[in-house]
Amino acid sequence: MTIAEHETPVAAHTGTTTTMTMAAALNRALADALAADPDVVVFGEDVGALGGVFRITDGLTARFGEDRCFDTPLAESGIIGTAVGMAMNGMRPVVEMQFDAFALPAFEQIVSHVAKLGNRTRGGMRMPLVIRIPFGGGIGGVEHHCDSSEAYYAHTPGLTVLSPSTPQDAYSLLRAAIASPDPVVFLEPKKLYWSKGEVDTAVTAEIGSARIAREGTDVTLLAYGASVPLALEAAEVAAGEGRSVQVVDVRSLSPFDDETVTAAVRSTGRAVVIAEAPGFVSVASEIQARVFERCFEYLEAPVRRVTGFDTPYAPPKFEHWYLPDVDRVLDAIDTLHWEDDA
Amino acid sequence: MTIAEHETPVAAHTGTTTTMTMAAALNRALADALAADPDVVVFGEDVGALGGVFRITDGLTARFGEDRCFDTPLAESGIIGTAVGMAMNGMRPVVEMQFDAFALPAFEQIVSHVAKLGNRTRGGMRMPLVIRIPFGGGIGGVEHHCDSSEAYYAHTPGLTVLSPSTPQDAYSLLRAAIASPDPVVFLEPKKLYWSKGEVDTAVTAEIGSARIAREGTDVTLLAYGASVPLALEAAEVAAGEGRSVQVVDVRSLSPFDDETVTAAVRSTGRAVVIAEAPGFVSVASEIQARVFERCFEYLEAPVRRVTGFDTPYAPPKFEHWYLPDVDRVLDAIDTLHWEDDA
Amino acid sequence: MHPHDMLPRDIAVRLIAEDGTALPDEAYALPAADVLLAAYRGLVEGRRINDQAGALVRQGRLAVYPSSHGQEACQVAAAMVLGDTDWLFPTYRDSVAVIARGVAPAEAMVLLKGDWHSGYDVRAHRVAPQATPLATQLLHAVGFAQAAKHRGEDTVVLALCGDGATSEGDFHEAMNFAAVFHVPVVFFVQNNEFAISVPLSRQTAAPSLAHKAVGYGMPGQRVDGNDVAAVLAVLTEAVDRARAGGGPSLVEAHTYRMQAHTNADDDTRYREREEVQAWLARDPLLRLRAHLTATGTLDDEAESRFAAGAEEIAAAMRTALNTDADLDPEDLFRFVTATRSPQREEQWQLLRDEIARSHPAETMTTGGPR
Amino acid sequence: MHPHDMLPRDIAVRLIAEDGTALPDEAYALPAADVLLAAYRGLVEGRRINDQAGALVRQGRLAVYPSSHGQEACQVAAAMVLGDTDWLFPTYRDSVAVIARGVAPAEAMVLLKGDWHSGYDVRAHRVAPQATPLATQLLHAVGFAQAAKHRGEDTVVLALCGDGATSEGDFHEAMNFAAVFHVPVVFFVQNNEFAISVPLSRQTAAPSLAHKAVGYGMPGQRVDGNDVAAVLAVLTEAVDRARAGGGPSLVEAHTYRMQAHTNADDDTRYREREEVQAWLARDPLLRLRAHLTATGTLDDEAESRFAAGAEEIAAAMRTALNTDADLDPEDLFRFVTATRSPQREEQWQLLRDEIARSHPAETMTTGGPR
Ligand SMILES: Cc1ncc(C[n+]2csc(CCOP(=O)(O)OP(=O)(O)O)c2C)c(N)n1
Ligand SMILES: Cc1ncc(C[n+]2csc(CCOP(=O)(O)OP(=O)(O)O)c2C)c(N)n1
Ligand SMILES: [Mg+2]
Ligand SMILES: [Mg+2]
Repeated sequence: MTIAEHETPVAAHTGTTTTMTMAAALNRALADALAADPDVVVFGEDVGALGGVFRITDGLTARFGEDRCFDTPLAESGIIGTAVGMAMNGMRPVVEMQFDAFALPAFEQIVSHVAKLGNRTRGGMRMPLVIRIPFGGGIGGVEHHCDSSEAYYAHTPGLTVLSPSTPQDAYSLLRAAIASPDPVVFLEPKKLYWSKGEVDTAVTAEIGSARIAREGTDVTLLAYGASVPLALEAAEVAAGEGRSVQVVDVRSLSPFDDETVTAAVRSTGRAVVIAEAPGFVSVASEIQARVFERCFEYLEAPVRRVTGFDTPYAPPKFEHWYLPDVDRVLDAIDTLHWEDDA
Repeated sequence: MTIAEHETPVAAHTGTTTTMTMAAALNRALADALAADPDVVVFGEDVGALGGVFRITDGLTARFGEDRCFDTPLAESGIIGTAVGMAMNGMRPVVEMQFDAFALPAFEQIVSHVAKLGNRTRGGMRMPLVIRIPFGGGIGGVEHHCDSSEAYYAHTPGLTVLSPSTPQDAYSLLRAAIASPDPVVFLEPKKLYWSKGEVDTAVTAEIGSARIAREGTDVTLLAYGASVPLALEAAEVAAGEGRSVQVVDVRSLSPFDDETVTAAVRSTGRAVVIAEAPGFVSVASEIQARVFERCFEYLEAPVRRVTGFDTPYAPPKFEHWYLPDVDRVLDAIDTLHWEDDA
Repeated sequence: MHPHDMLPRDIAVRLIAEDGTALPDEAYALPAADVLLAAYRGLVEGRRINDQAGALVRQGRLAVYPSSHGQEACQVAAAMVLGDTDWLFPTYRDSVAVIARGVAPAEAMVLLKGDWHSGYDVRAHRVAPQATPLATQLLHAVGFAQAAKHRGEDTVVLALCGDGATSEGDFHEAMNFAAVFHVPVVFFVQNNEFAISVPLSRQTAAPSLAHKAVGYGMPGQRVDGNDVAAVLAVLTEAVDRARAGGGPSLVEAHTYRMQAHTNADDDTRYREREEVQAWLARDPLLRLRAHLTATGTLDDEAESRFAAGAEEIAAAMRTALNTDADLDPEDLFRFVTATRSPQREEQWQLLRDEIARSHPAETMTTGGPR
Repeated sequence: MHPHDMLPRDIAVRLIAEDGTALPDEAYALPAADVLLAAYRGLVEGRRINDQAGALVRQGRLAVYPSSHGQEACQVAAAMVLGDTDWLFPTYRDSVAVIARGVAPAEAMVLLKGDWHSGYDVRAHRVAPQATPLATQLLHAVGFAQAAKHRGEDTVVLALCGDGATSEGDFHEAMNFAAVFHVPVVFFVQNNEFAISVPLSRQTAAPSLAHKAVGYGMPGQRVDGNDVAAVLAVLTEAVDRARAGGGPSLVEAHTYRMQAHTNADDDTRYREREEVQAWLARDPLLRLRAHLTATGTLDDEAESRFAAGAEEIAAAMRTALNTDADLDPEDLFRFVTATRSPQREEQWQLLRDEIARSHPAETMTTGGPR
């Protein structure tokens, strides 16, 4: 029985590719990496028998043994710190932080060591480790379960920061992350765990490349993670209103694909950045600033951003007021100095 | 003997105001706050008998007693976490993190509690605490002693983030921070600790306001902390080259003074943001993005930024290659589409 | 105190056997009959609250519920040993303790209902908000006690956490700060054998969690967490010591999480049904009832009075939770800080405009919804 | 192992008295004469390295130096007890141990000179980079040992830290992970009574730091840190246990930081001269010399041979540090990641352009410096 066929993560074969949920794609990527490379180990809180609270590690201990996929004591700095030590000693640890906010106890280890040890040793020791974090909201989680902390990681030199928005990217980018000699913070949009798509496990992904998720000529939406389906939805509605909206899935937050993004925005002359995280000093502001700087002569209107508010993440019942939605995206598009403006 | 006259921090009276170093101004602010309000307590690592590794708490234990200014065990999460508890119970803790990177072990406490407890309790419990952090480089410190982590704090909703660049602001802003009902991350530019200026202790500061540090009509430099004197120096050189350069000391990173900054940039039509921290997803990118968005119609050229590289902070002997300097600022100004451009 | 005296017993303190027989103990006296009767009432109510909350989750009225079913002796004792000026620092699993301390069930459930991050007046009941990030609240408890000591107030702080939480760095730092500053805090670990799916053996290799105390220079003790008499006796000693200026201590209760971690969890994946079944025999309610019945302290009248009281609480919970609270979206902005931020005010205005557009009748705006 | 057996002795292990007399111990044998002689040589060299580094700081050739003057017995023993396949995880204060393990003094000083963050080949000497963020390296040591165990390698990891560092959460998590995963790590705490200015009494209220071990389920032991014979014996036992699959343990050495924290520190602000003076009598060098002289193991010839060797090292240090290294600014970008980042490459190019402009002769560029 392959992992992808296992009980929880839904998967169904259709010809050469397979339709599966993002959760199943991630599970499959972990299993394939474990099978391919004996140095890969998976650990964290509840990733063993339970298979992770989101079941992303489902079945891995059963298939690969306690040695390769195991639970740790409940201490995130301990998890990351020991992963650093393992990476120093030739392993490729893939660790799970249970929720975004629960990676914070490990922040010193991440910033002062994970991100810096390769530089400190002049490349004498590399840090091929992956920190998987189920991130973002939209699932009605209580406080501390819905944060988006990509800004903290993307600001930290030395870290690669990725976030997939499709099962295919989930699979291919996670494989690429595990194969990378550098440390990767891998942000899994919780809201999309159960979204389905085709996955071809032969497809490899290149870290650092954005993806044109929809072609369009009037305005470019720049998004990542759970904001990509939102952007696509908004594009669809806007199409009904007669606007041709391009959608770029940034997916590699750091390094950032300036080439694709700049070309995209130059082609439309208008842009809106969408992200769930609070907007102040965020990845969204970085993208906005970069696009402004690189596309200045091409812009018909200021680049806008639609982000989470600069407040703590909302309680479950307030989530729908907090999160960027189609209306907010369309409102932002409306401000972009259209010729038909009154 | 007043604290400001004490041995280490240099201070000399001249009429109604006093000339003193930034270190002395901070020391004076702490002493005055301790004297004014019995709920204020100062603690951290080495802040007692030693007076802090930068002597900012010099003499406070001797003057106010072990109860009001004291050393703790060596544990930053413990320092911030107990400060949270004290603030819950009516105190106004002012804690010192010894260096920027050594605040990181407390990151969970800062993000998940300091920033959120007031919101969590619907204002039932406020967090009137101040986290003092000697920040930035330029002093030849070894690894982990020269970082600039304002982006982490500024991105976190609920935190006020301040950084003074003059002894007067050091005094007045620290007093304002301690008086604030909300938590403040107070970033003290190490490089400026021994710079001198006049301080009038009667002057109060308003959190959230930027300061025009130099008038000018051709271009606006936006800076904070140790980058302010750099901006002023660059402005001076540029003046020699016939350019009139305005300098804005942002000083309140969050909340941010859009009004002053927007008016300033609109008046010149050109802007460069200067900061020591790595530029990617930084306070500098936020400022750049905001200015772009709010001054779009007024800009003669793209807003530029001059920041630290997106690398770990440099070893001491590499610092001069790493840090923004006058030449880099002037180079950035040169790119701003001047009429006299070839 | 010699280090050996800071070590807990090799076997956890017990005052009542599983069949209800009192077990004499040289150091801890059995609490008085009226105290045990009050405790029993608490157990009955606590069990009912747990079960009612579970039902409300299944009906979709609570977003999530981490049940303390099986741990009610710890929950009730934690509330009972505290005086009016004392403070309780609970976790997400300690709703029963929070309610036992006087918080209205509906207010205690606000967090789990999803209406806000915390729903009770912390000062009115002297109960900190229930903490989710593990072990972080232990430091708050220490700082809180430090402030009380600083002002010379008569406050003992009882800080709760689970076995899993003892692995976090903050547990260590809290124990150490408490000991170094000699503050009136009692750390009460409910060792229920699991941290979600992770068993105690993956959490520690120590002889017991209470053995950690000596490493901080404070006494540690172990108690049978399903014996409310023993928990009351051991915690009371610890609280009394703290109140008398004797400093902090650590109490570990051996208990068991009878249900899944929360409703969202599936415990069949990681533990045998037999293991769970085996703990049924140690149920804290049955044990105390056996004792109180045998000693003639509990009669049918009291039993049905307690049951009726518990039903009333459950009914109040249902009423409160079956009503949708009137939520104001602007609360998102209202409490973030006490001071103003122009950035947030701009966003606040944006939200107000959206709301106005979607409820045009209630507002002065002329533009309709999109 | 019964919990009591995990507790350290009430009095630290000592094998040689301050006057050089051997003290028989029931559990720990005095190391052989040749081992002690080698240790003595290490002490002489270590002391010389400390003093030379201090001088180089005063001459401005080192940016900073945290001296282990007075702690050389711990430094030397830490290096001596390890085999070729073992690893050392040192802190900023452990330069002497790093050098004793085989790293060239000039390479060990790169960090403190300011030429880079670390300057030796970690794999060649099996020494991790010296750690600055306190206690963080203890977790690395544990993970490193976990990997070795996973692959079935014969590696024991010796992880060093100070008394202050034991207060950090990472100390706790490292001890716990080591015990739970039963990995071959020895935690060696050099308790030198101070963390910069903060005395031990503000760091812990525990009977000793070694008393923390039982809380993790591992043995703890205390040793006189100025008695190199005792440190060797106790550490060797711990390393042997780890190598034999007996799991981790904690060793606390009682020693004293004879000098200020670093040259930048002023210890007159926080400790009495008398206190420092009192520790002179317990100097590790003098003690071992007294013993070796009395037992006839050390003669004048060996003494002057060791001194000459130490002078050679010092001379090499001076030569190396008085030479300015040829630093390449592009190193700022070269090692950050192994993979490329267009953002960084753009900045790298900017730096290259700047350098080209400021050294026009060396480059093809036509534009001059600004
Ligand atoms: C810092 C942190 N990490 C992870 C979590 C996720 N989490 C919630 S409860 C839990 C298990 C806690 O176990 P324990 O401390 O034994 O308490 P119990 O749930 O058994 O009462 C985990 C891992 C969290 N809340 N906080
Ligand atoms: C996480 C962290 N916090 C603070 C510091 C600053 N600091 C450097 S050394 C030191 C004292 C360390 O004391 P101890 O662990 O006893 O070691 P010693 O210096 O005595 O060898 C402090 C506070 C640091 N390096 N790392
Ligand atoms: Mg538990
Ligand atoms: Mg020390």
